[in-house]
Amino acid sequence: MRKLIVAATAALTITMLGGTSYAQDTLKIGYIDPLSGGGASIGEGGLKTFQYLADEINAKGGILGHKVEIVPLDNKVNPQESLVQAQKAIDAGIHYITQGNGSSVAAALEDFVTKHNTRNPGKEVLYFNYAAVDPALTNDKCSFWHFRWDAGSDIKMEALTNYMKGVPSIKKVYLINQDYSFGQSVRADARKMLAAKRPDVQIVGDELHPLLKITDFSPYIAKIKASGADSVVTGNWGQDIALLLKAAADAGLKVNWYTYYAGGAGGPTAIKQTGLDHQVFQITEGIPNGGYQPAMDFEKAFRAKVNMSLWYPRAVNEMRMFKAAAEKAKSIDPVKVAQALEGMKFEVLDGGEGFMRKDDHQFFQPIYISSFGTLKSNEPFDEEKTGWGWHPVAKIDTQQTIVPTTCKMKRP
Amino acid sequence: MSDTATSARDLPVPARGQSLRFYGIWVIAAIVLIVLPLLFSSGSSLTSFSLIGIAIIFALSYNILLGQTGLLSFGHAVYYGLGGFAAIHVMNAVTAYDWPIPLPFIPLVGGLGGLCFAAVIGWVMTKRAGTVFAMISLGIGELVASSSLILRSVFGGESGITTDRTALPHMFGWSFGPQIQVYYLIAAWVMISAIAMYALTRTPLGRISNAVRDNPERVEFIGYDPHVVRYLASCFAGLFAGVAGGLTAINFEIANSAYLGAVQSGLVLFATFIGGTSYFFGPILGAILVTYLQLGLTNLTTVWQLYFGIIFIGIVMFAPGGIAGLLMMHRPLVRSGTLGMVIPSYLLALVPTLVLVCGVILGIETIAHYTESQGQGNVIALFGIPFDATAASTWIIAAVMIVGGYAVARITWRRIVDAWDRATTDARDRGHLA
Amino acid sequence: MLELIVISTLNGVLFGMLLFLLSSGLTVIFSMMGVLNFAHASFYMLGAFFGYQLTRWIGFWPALVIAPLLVGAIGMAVERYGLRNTHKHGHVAELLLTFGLAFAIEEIVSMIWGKSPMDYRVPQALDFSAFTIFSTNYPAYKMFMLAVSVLIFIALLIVLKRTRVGLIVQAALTHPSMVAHLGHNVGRVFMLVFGVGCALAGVAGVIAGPALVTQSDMAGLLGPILFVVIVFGGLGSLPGAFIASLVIGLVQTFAVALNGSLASLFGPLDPSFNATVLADIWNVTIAQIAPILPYVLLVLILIFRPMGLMGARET
Amino acid sequence: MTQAIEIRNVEKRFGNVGIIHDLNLSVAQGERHAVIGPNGAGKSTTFNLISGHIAPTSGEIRLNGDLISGLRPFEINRRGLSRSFQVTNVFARMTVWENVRCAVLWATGQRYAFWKNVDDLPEVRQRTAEILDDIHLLHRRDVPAGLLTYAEQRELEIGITIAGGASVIMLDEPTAGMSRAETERAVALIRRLTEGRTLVIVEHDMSVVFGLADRISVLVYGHIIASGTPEEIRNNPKVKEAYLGEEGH
Repeated sequence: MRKLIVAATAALTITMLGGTSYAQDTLKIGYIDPLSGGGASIGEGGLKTFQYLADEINAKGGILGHKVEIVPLDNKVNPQESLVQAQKAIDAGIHYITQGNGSSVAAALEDFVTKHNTRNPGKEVLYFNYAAVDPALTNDKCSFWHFRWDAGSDIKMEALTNYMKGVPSIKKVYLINQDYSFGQSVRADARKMLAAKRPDVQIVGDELHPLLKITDFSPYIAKIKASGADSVVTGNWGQDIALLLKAAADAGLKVNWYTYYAGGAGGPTAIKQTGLDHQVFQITEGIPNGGYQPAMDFEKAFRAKVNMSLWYPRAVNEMRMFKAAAEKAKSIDPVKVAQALEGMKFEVLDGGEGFMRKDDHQFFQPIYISSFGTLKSNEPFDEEKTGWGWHPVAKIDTQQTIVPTTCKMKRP
Repeated sequence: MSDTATSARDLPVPARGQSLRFYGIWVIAAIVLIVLPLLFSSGSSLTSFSLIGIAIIFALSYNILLGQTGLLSFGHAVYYGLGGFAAIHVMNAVTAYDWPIPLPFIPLVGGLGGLCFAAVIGWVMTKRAGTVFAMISLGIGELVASSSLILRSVFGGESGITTDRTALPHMFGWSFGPQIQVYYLIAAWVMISAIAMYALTRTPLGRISNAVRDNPERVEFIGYDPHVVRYLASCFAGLFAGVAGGLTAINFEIANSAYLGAVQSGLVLFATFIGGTSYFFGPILGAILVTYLQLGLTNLTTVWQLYFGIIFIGIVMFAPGGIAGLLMMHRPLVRSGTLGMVIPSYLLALVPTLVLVCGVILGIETIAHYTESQGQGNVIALFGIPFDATAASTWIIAAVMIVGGYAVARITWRRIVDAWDRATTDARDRGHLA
Repeated sequence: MLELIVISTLNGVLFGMLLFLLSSGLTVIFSMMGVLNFAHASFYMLGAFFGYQLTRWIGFWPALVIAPLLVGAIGMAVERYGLRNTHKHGHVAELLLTFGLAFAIEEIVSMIWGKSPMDYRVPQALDFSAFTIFSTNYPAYKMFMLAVSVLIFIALLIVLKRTRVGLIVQAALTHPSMVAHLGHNVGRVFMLVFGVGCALAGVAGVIAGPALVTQSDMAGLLGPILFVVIVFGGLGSLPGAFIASLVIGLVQTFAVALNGSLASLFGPLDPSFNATVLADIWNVTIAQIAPILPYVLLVLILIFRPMGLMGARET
Repeated sequence: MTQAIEIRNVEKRFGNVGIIHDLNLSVAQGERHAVIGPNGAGKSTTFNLISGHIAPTSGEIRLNGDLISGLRPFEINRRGLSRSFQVTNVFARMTVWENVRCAVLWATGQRYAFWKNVDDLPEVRQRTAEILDDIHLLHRRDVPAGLLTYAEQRELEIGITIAGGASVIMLDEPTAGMSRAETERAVALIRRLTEGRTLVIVEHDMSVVFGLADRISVLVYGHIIASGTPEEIRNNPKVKEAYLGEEGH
């Protein structure tokens, strides 16, 4: 009985997991992100973005004549599941994987890819990271096989503090972050960099709260209020930012919010609800209403086709740069592409030059500070049909965003 | 392996054929485990088999609680996760200090990790049984999972702790780099653990656990403290869950807080219950099925969680014995040779039931696609046939299949009940049923 | 300091009452039927989504009435077609049924409404600040939530202890056959009780939806803490649930308000202990562990008083 | 010689309601002692107090001279007292054989052993077989207890109670709900199985009580109003008045 069942299962497993065959001339990129469960809306958004970009490349003849295909793989934001999916991708002959949601997933994948490439020379796999911002990925844990197009959280803080340097009205800053590695690095970087650049600024509070567990932020708001802060810096995302802002609006707290992810899915809706007009700021590598014409044209075309705003300008940079690197290397061999990417300079979507630092495979690019609220006449793009949108406040040049790295890269 | 089956072995002189058959099952299982990767050698199959193997140990360990002792736990992954972390830390320590511990012994470390935690926290947890225990286990599970993010030095924050399994001392010249070697390691531990857990059911403690499951109050009046019994059972469950966790750590070379979480606890409950808690092999079936569904279903549909929920509710309501229970229901019929009386009604019911199931699937997928994709990509390819989620015809087809299928299926189900009654009456007449 | 104490107390009571609003339905069902409804938080979520949808169609106040009725009706259907058939297999089987139901409901909700948060707003009539204390505004809506919770608590106590309906229901639990002989339909009594319990969760959903985030994962976020509340209070005890809700609400808010850690109490740890467990424990602030405190309370009460604060029923 | 059971000044209150007050009872070694009384007199509560199911509010209970009041049921059982239940209380999903075997395990010193094969314990097997033979259920050994007939379940109940070899056996209405013939069979069984042991029995059937008991205690409203031989009880005016009610007048 058991033998029968095991055999039947095995047979089914084969047909389901290994049965797909791919044409030899396509260049497949495994997209490993949540496509079911709580994170699905984010993952679907990313998938549509990458598929749009693949179509864009294919319309221009693909990469070195290879048609680009995005293979969606659902990881449910679970590191173990991600490794299973990565294995699946490798079995299907995929040599490039891209992922963004969850630093825990990123760390697991980076480690997995590195081990896989060491144990299977000749079958190397490259990992393109478009959104996981844990600095460790390009520092202690850095790997030759990992490239990151999003700015690490330390880079964003470098940019933010360089902006704050020129805003004398900021006097008392309150830090509130989620209690996990990302939130902690935001907090630590903020303390360190503010102390260096604006020693006169007082840090009146430094809060870590558990990740995605708080249903009522009013106690925290009471503390912020009691501290007399004029600005709050937070790396919160998801419901933690939405609930935080909601509680602040309820209690009538008037401060400026400097955030990493207020623009994430659902964020704009929440801000509009609270009525905090141009009090919430975000640090990103590009914004829809930036005023740079090619980027605005892209945004318009993208919205028309995909019916969502471009969350990931970095994904555009990633895919276009991948094509450029392959063409530079005249090969789609992962090792050669990786070597071509190292140190490569590239004109980013929102204008200005970025480069892929050879030391740690971190991409550096101009960073924007923008605020969310009512739009001016020359700002056509709103978010989530709220009628409000992002308004550019400041642009931090690439050179102003560079942070040192501790990476000791092992090259093959 | 059922209660009734084992008691047949209690006869003063156990029948020789019986014990031969008994050992035969284990030998066949071992052969299957050895031969499997030779038949299916792709990387994905090996990954799947490895995961299934781990899931089997995990589900069997869970059944020590649920099936053997009657304890419904919503926090079993705590032992599994802590076992995984224990294994990872020891692996790193072995590498760092050159201890002479080869990799194959690491799962034992995981087991000890699970056992230690069960020994400490289990005493408090098992004070109460029933639904209270269920809630407590849920609370403890949350507590440990949340604490794991605070105690960063042990749990490595949310990115977890990684290791390199090939850096440990090699054994039989195996580096355990290739997945096939890891598979055989897992297979060996599956055999060891399964045999150990089966043996446990046949010890005085195992039998008293059954008594505690059936009637904890009465157990107190035959000299046993049900609290101690529950405690010991949870220690063993923790031990084997830890072994499973240790194997996971070896398989993925990473341990993180997701190991300890509610999702993991929920999955093992699913697997065990769907497989069937009353028979030893039930959780094995469940682990195979659920792991397979988890790997396969998630690529086919985005609403796999809904299917899981529906399957689970169906099992709770209509087959509380799980798949194993359904299969074993037929044993008296097979023995008495009356199975043939029910088969035709099964075949008859198969067609309308399948129509009903397909209708439900079509309906769910249509709604899912309709709401998720709003405007584009509406075509669902179901069983190779394309359906348009926005077309009225699709909705009508689904509705017709569900209503029509149900109407016809009901009639055929009644036939099954009738046929079943006749077959069991016959079987009873022939002396194969109590 | 006084400011922080007053505000924390207020916030704690507000949060505690929300917890009670949620746990009251769960407790009613458990005390009447012995069924632990794992899907309770899912019914709460249904309440929030129905409330959101109906608010868009017909306004908040009608939604406040209709949404809980709908949730109650779904609850009654679950009892009639699900739990009643499972009853013979015992309470654990019933618990498992509701466990599966929680999965299914979450997925159905996200299938229909998607996974992003809904734009569910406080009704205009209550969208002002009730009073200002130490320059912190208290929205009228929160006062409304508080009032509803207290009203429900009092109403439930009266119905259960002082009315004929309550007597019949309690008798139906202990002596089903006797009550049946007296001409009451026990099945219908159970169905109604389950429906009322779910409707209470529905009320909580409609009311909490605008205050918190209405999203398809909201059930999973509140579920575990609800069970802590009712185990802590003593399973099946309504006053117990009330006190437990308040205790847990206050403990959590006060913990957030405090900045203390072992490091601030005893001075920083010797640097040689960096990157050890001791350092983690030493430096963690009370505010950081606030959300796990309920679970710590759970463990403590199990050690010292296994039946919970006000619990009587041994299971 | 110490009494098998010695109850002194035991009181049990539930909240403000006193169920048992000033309870005094002693049962000698080897004696067959019946406790009778009208419904609600506290007979089952008395059993629950002695067997440790509930703890007395005050007073003391001794078993073979050792203080046992306040101990848990399993501790009392290990000291040599075993009881049956009024409503059938067996292990429903386990077979008859396993039911009895579980009851034998502690007495044969197996404790919580997880290193022994339970089928491989000759002493356990021997005793289980003997008990099953005694209660005439050997032919039903492989049937799950939940599927037995009512009378068979009552017999199994007695089997489980005596299996541990306790010196004091307490049976709570062992013949309740049985037919005449079944009752006679059960009484014979009880008589035979409790040979040489102390028996305390609660029973409504007066023919059973007067046929079986050496001594009888009458419990009314949580208080023992009389104790004595069947003859003494039969002629006790207090008993006639309180228990036999109208018949006494």
